[in-house]
Amino acid sequence: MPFEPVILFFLLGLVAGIARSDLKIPGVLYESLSIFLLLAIGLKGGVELARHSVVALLPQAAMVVLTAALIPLLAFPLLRRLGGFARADAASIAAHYGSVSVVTFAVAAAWLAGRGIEAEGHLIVFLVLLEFPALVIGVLLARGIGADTPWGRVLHEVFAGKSIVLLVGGLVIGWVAGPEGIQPLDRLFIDLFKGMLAFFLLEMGLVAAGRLGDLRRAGPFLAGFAIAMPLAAGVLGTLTGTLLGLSVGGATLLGTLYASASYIAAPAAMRIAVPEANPALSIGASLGVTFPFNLLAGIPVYHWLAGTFNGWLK
Amino acid sequence: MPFEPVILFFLLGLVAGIARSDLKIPGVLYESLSIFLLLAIGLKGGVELARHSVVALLPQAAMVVLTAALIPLLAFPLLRRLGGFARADAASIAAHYGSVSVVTFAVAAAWLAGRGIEAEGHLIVFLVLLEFPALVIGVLLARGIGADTPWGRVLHEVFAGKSIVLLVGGLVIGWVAGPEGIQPLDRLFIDLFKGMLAFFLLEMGLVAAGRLGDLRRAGPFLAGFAIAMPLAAGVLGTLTGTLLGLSVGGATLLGTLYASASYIAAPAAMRIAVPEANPALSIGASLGVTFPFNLLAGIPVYHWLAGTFNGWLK
Amino acid sequence: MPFEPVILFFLLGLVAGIARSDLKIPGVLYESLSIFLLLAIGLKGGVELARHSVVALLPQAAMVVLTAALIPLLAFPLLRRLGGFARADAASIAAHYGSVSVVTFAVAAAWLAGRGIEAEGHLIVFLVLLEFPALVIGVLLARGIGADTPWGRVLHEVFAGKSIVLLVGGLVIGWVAGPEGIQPLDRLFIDLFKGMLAFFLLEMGLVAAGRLGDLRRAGPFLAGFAIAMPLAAGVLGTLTGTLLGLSVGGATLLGTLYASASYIAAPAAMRIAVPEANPALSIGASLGVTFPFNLLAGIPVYHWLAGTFNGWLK
Amino acid sequence: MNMPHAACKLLTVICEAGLENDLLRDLERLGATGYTITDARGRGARGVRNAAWSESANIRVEVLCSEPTAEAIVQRLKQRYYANYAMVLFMADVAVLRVEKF
Amino acid sequence: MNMPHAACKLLTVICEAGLENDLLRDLERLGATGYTITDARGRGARGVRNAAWSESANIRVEVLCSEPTAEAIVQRLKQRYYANYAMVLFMADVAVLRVEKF
Amino acid sequence: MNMPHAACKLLTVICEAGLENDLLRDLERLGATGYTITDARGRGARGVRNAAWSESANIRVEVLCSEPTAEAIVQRLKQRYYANYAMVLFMADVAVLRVEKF
Ligand SMILES: Nc1ncnc2c1ncn2[C@@H]1O[C@H](COP(=O)(O)O)[C@@H](O)[C@H]1O
Ligand SMILES: Nc1ncnc2c1ncn2[C@@H]1O[C@H](COP(=O)(O)O)[C@@H](O)[C@H]1O
Ligand SMILES: Nc1ncnc2c1ncn2[C@@H]1O[C@H](COP(=O)(O)O)[C@@H](O)[C@H]1O
Ligand code: NA
Ligand code: NA
Ligand code: NA
Repeated sequence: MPFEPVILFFLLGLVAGIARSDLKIPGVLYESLSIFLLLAIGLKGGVELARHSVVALLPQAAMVVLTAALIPLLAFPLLRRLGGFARADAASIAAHYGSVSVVTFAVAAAWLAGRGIEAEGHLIVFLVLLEFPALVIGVLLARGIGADTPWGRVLHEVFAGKSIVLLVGGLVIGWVAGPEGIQPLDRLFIDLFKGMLAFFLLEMGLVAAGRLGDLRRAGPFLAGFAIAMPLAAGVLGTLTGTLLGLSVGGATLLGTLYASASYIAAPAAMRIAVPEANPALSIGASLGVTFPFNLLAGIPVYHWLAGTFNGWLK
Repeated sequence: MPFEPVILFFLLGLVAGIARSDLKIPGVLYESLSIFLLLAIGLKGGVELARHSVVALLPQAAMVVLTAALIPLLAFPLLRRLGGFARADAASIAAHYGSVSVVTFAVAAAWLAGRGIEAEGHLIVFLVLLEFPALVIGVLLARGIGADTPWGRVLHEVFAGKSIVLLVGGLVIGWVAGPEGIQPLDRLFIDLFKGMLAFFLLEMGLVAAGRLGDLRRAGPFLAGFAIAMPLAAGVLGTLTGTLLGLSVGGATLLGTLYASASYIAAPAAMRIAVPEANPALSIGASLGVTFPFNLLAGIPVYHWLAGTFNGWLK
Repeated sequence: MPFEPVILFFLLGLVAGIARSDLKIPGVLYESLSIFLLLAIGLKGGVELARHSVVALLPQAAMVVLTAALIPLLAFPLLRRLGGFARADAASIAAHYGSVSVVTFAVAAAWLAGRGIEAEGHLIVFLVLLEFPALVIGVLLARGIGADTPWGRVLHEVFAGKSIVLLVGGLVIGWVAGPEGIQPLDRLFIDLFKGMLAFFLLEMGLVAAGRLGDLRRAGPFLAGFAIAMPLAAGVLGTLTGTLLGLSVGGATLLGTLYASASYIAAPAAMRIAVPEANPALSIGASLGVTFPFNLLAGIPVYHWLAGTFNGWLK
Repeated sequence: MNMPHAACKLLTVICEAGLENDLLRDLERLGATGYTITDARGRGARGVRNAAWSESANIRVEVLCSEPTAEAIVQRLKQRYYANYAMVLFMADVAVLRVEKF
Repeated sequence: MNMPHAACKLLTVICEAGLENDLLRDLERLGATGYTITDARGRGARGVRNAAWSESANIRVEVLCSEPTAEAIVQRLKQRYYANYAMVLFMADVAVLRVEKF
Repeated sequence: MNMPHAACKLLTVICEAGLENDLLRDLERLGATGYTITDARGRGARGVRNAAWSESANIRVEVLCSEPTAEAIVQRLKQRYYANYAMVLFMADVAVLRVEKF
């Protein structure tokens, strides 16, 4: 198959939502699954980290975070000048695209695994590191460094937000407990991961179906942006990964991270920090277009890019 | 043991409910488990379907659907004439008994598996096909083909109802992805199936305990019907299955399908399409009597019937 | 590692709660997990019981219940005289400490398993037996045997309470179905047990964080009691276990049971039976101090005690 | 009150959860500018509805609207649902900010 | 209003979830013909009840009834629960269809 | 009513769930002695909020308080949240036991 089978669950949700089926995933199940996925990814990353020297990762990590910071800085003027969006809206959308989507990453990892393509385990560490800088950049773009930004609350929202707490918490637990300590938990966190992801994607499909209206209202520029931006970010990510010496699989994952747009951490943080931004725009674009685009078309493209760049540099 | 161990969970729920225990399965867990079970059964059926020629199944499927249509057509006059029920009530109850119970089917499959009895995998396709024709027949019995029936909404309710969406959705995903595509999801959808079923039966016991009062109020005719009807339908089903050349296990499952009464798809659809029917009657009978009867006594009977018919025809 | 890795999840929840993270475990997930854990432990105990002669266990069980009854009888005067607590409060706290914590038991069992230390399987039967006598003693201490106690409702609350229903229900199902009958459910109830426990502990950490304020208000005596009491009870439990001929692992588990304080069955029963007792005191002590103390420090201590006593008696 | 509070009707409908889609369509058609839903359970003339499963769940729908709109909704619900469905409705007077919204 | 709306009391009780069974028995005994429950959380004199687990959950019970019934319920709850349980109650005037139902 | 019922305001706020922490801090600061929250979903000027995921969930907050406190809360919420957040609020008169509590 050209794409990962779990994506079919997303499509089922999308179809059910468009057909106005009475199928509803209870909000609580959605919450529970997202806690599971964040924690499981964190744990996996922590176990990987236990196998590496953290210090050796530092330079690579710094490069990854720095080049990723280009994404919101590129998106903002684009949205502002070409798209004609208000400052707050442009900043908020830029923050969503600068941050990352954990589920898109998980689907890309499954896609690679399904093809037997190896990837560096410590990419999960980059996933965690890429969650939040773009959120801070987004707030700066919206407000400047002025005194009226409630930075205390904004930073608390970002760092005590559930995605960071669960990812970092899982990372630390995995790192402290190590592979043998975590092993009895593998039946839940590893074996069931893909099934839970399928369930979650079903719900994402239902949610995305509800967002298509927002998007239609926002007009074609945003829809175009929501496809062009991940492609551009995917080029940046796969190139950065290749230059940093990652394998083709690793560069694919980094490209996917750069290309993905957040819809868990970013909406919550932007709502508090930049309340005048319209969430229908940022969520409509990231969830209604970029998320399905990455699932259905983006991931193979980033893999092809990673392969191509890798060929050039060898 | 004479019966499937999972049935003990149903009995535990029943006892807890009757003893007015404060044990409550959260409604959301019930919803989540039913989504899981429907999707898992659909997936399993789809994987089976991928192994068959769909065209070759068509004549058998047509026969199964046609003979099953006799069940509501038999139940309706019985309830109307002998039971003295109002037209709407008789039609609604007939629709419940014409449709099928996914959980009863799952318990029967577990019962057979526990005894090492093989059954054709494509029975799940019949399960899906048998869900809805009886619902349409029930509406026709209640209303005739008159212009005042909101057929659009009724058909939407049936086909966009969560049980059809999840069963058919699972079927299509399983069929498209095939055994290897689904395999990474087996840890969730196959390995945990029986445990989830046990949990669900615990809740069903609690719900059924709450329905015994309705049933007492409805009087002895309905209680008698709720035992006689599945037995008659079980004879029809096992006979049909045997004549169509199914194995003893397959005919047992088909008998169980015919004998089982719906309590997910039918109540929702009848409530919209035949609102003047009293749901306490149909749900009291199907959930309070027929469901436990099939679990505890019906399944072995249908197996015995299937064996006997098979002996005659060989 | 000196402690069980699952405890790290408790610490994560505690830190997240103290940091006022927006991480919330939905109440329904908490309920679902606690149903799962209670049922799984009951099933495991039932399967163990199926391997034993129940009659042979009776004398040992009687001794275990009798000596455990000393705990509330010791705690009550201590709290009343030294602590200056009102009669109802002293009785309610005593009942909490006389009863047992299922999750503490599960963590101790995991701790032993992680070290390869064997323990008698029928300890789970003692767990069930120790749940309720202390609750009855607590009510007696609060009220005497006076006519005004609504004993009917109190006993119904205790015996139809969800923890007893699920533990005893699981025990009976496991015993009736036996190891082979339960085996297909093992994928859920055994394999996922530890992962579910980790999840539950995460939530317990969040809940415990919310209880620290109560405790601060209650003053240092109660905090001291909440550490001294489990230690004393742990000595009693490990000694009883050793004298009854249990292995070191078994005596450790019995010590943990005696030392643990209830926070599921006891709060619900005391609220109905002794409503004038302040639940913030009993829950603050049992959940805010004793529970984490047992997890982090108690279990190794009880193991050391069990080893020492065993050495003396050999 | 010295603020520009305006009087407005608060109509509360409690009914079986399965009616949600139909009911919301009715509300929209009759001019309600919004609604709020909470999940509920209860007991009434049609027995206990304890929300143990979706067939026995209730919803509680609140609509802030003008009196004529409230009357129109009540008439419609009465005629369409009252005979066959578990449903209760009541109306109260409340003060709102920005009455033009409702 | 030109419809046969009748005045009726709406009594709302917010209390700890563990009281549900006892409270419902009281309501029935005192003549309430029905009730509606939603799950809630909150804060009051007895501290925060955030519904993180069942011991800290609240319920919100609404009863439509006549004034005498409402008074009887208030008296009963006050005497039986007010001293020892987290509980708040308030009463409002509402208009209902078919007042004979309540 | 011949009981010591006292008049009191019931302020109800329906808003997006993400505001919960901020809102509760405001309530406390402005002198509310308590509040009750239920999870909700709905539709209004800012579109459908169907609670399918946490970003689209609403909460429904009730506060029993004196009229001046209610006014202060309304002013604060209006000024701080009304421009940028999905929020609706309404106020009703209710009778409570023990008015000194609120
Ligand atoms: N007297 C009442 N007070 C409050 N809620 C009621 C009352 N009667 C009925 N209800 C609610 O309305 C639903 C439908 O009522 P009914 O149609 O009378 O069965 C019930 O399930 C309750 O949730
Ligand atoms: N002023 C108030 N406004 C709204 N709800 C309240 C208020 N005070 C208390 N409550 C609710 O009533 C419950 C019990 O209150 P209390 O007995 O004061 O602790 C609280 O948990 C809240 O849900
Ligand atoms: N007319 C109305 N009646 C009842 N609830 C409303 C109404 N308008 C808005 N709401 C609720 O208030 C929330 C926010 O409203 P809004 O700010 O208008 O989008 C909505 O999601 C609804 O839950
Ligand atoms: Na990105
Ligand atoms: Na049938
Ligand atoms: Na104890």
